[in-house]
Amino acid sequence: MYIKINNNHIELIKSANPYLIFATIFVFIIGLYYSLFQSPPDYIQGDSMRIMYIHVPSAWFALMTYSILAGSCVLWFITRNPLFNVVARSIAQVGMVFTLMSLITGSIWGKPTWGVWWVWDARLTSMLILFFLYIAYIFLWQAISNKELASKISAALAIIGFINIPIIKFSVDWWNTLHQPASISKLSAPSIDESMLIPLFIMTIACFLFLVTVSLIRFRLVLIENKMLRTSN
Amino acid sequence: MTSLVKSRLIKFLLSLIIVLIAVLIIIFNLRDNIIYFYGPTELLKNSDKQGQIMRLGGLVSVDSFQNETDSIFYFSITDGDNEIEVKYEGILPNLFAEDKGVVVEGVYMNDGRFIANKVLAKHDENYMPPEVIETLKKSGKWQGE
Amino acid sequence: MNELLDMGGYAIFVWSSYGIFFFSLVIFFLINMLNLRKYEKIFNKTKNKID
Amino acid sequence: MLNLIKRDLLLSFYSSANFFFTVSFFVLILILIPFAFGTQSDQLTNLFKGVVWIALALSIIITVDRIYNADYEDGNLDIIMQKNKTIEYLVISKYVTHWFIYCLPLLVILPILSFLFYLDYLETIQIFINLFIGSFGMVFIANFVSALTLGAKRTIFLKAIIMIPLFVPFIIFGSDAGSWPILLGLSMLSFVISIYVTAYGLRLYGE
Repeated sequence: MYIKINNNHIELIKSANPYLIFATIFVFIIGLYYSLFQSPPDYIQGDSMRIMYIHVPSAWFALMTYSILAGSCVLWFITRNPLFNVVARSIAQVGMVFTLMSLITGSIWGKPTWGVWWVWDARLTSMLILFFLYIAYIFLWQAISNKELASKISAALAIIGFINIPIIKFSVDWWNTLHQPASISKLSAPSIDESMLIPLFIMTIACFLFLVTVSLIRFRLVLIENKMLRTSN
Repeated sequence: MTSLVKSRLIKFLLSLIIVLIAVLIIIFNLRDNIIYFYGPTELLKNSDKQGQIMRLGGLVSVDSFQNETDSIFYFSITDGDNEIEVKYEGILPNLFAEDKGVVVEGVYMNDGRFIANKVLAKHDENYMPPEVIETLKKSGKWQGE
Repeated sequence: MNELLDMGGYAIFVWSSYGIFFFSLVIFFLINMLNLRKYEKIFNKTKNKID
Repeated sequence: MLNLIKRDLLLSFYSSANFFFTVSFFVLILILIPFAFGTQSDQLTNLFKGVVWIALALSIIITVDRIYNADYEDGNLDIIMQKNKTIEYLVISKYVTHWFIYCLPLLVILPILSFLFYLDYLETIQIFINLFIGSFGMVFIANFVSALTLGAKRTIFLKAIIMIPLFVPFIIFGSDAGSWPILLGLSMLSFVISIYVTAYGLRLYGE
């Protein structure tokens, strides 16, 4: 299946943009209402667990975005369809922002809960490395002046960096870490009460909408960038 | 053409074998460098760890917490099977409580006690509002720690 | 209302993390939106010249 | 392959300033430890075991520019690649020469340094074995990063930021005395990844 992006697609994305922005803001406001007003405090952590509602979605989407990034790089190498390269390049920076946000909110949560801002356990360290991988992917592309070459090479780097994703995911199960294991997993019932699951769920949808909105904006940006590079050559 | 395919196949198989051997070596030799803390049972098993700086983690055992003064505390850390006594001087984090997770950093002394210079509260993966805990406890369904 | 702002004693942590989170998201969104506008303008200009 | 190794070794002996620069860089990092942390012997011994890995990582990072860049810029890389149909041989010979020129001197000088930091014989041998095995893995990583970033600007920052995350497992396991099997496994893994990626990068730039 060879998908080619034409002007109709771009027009569609363009026309969807305001709705997506509106939807993102709307869901974020509902999520904020639920997470700050509606949800009860935790029985041990008190109100500081409200940070979880933004920390967990950003960590999820940091991992998910990198998986999509590496996956589309692999698909690009297999199918040679330039669409996958554009997808990878438009999604990378959103993932970097989510990674940074999960690191920052996590460390703000860590101070009242653990008593320290940062510990060098396996989960936190591997997440920091993920942030470096995003930076390496973005800067490597910018640093190589031949852009076709730059895309291929940064894609190769992104695929190598995928080793880190299972390490992040399973670090809390494989090794003793200070970071708690996942509260929500497929195999067992979530260990979060329903009244706290709802705001988390809404915030996750809001973050997903943000990811889609900004990725589509960047998608258009990358396409124009590509066209300008082609005409300048 | 066939020779090219053949050489590629050989290369691929060779690298697959190397990767497999490497992964096996790593898995069988993985030591505790990445482990952030030891449990009491692991520490008691390895007496060569005595006199070293390390981290110990587990639950604060029930009715073991004593404070000598405002800043010197005694408690023991358990993993259900074994206990290690801990002495700590300093400020405890807010979430420190009996029957809750904790990680302490300090020296494992030769007499089997642990002198901590840092206490970190470890949170578990449960998030519950206080009312739910009350009702769960009343109905006897609460099986936390 | 005061109870809400106080957040059970965790006010600094909760509000600062939410503040940083939304501030960065909005800034990131605006940077990309403005960049897109700029690029579209430049692109249209060059296209008109070619035409 | 042997010809290539011979050529690279000869070239590096003609410009031996590079080689002394790396060794002195390595030594200087380690000699700075007592100034920064005081001269207690126990502490120095402990610090040495960890900092020696940081010194090795940094010394390899500063040599990355010298693996393929000179050949790429004067066009020799194209000629070598046309002569050798299998790029893998070229890559392996580069591994060998890079290790010989930049890692072997560091390993030779290591026992002398370790006595300055009050390590006993057993500890010195353990560190030597760890560094010996780990340095191969680091050289493999450095080679593929060098091949990928041949055409990049602002290179040292970029190379450092790509290489440091990849060096992290070596540094974590390297400072532990008995962990040479893990380092061997890591080196083997990085060999397989590196040989494919280096060949890929060279093919891209060679076209």
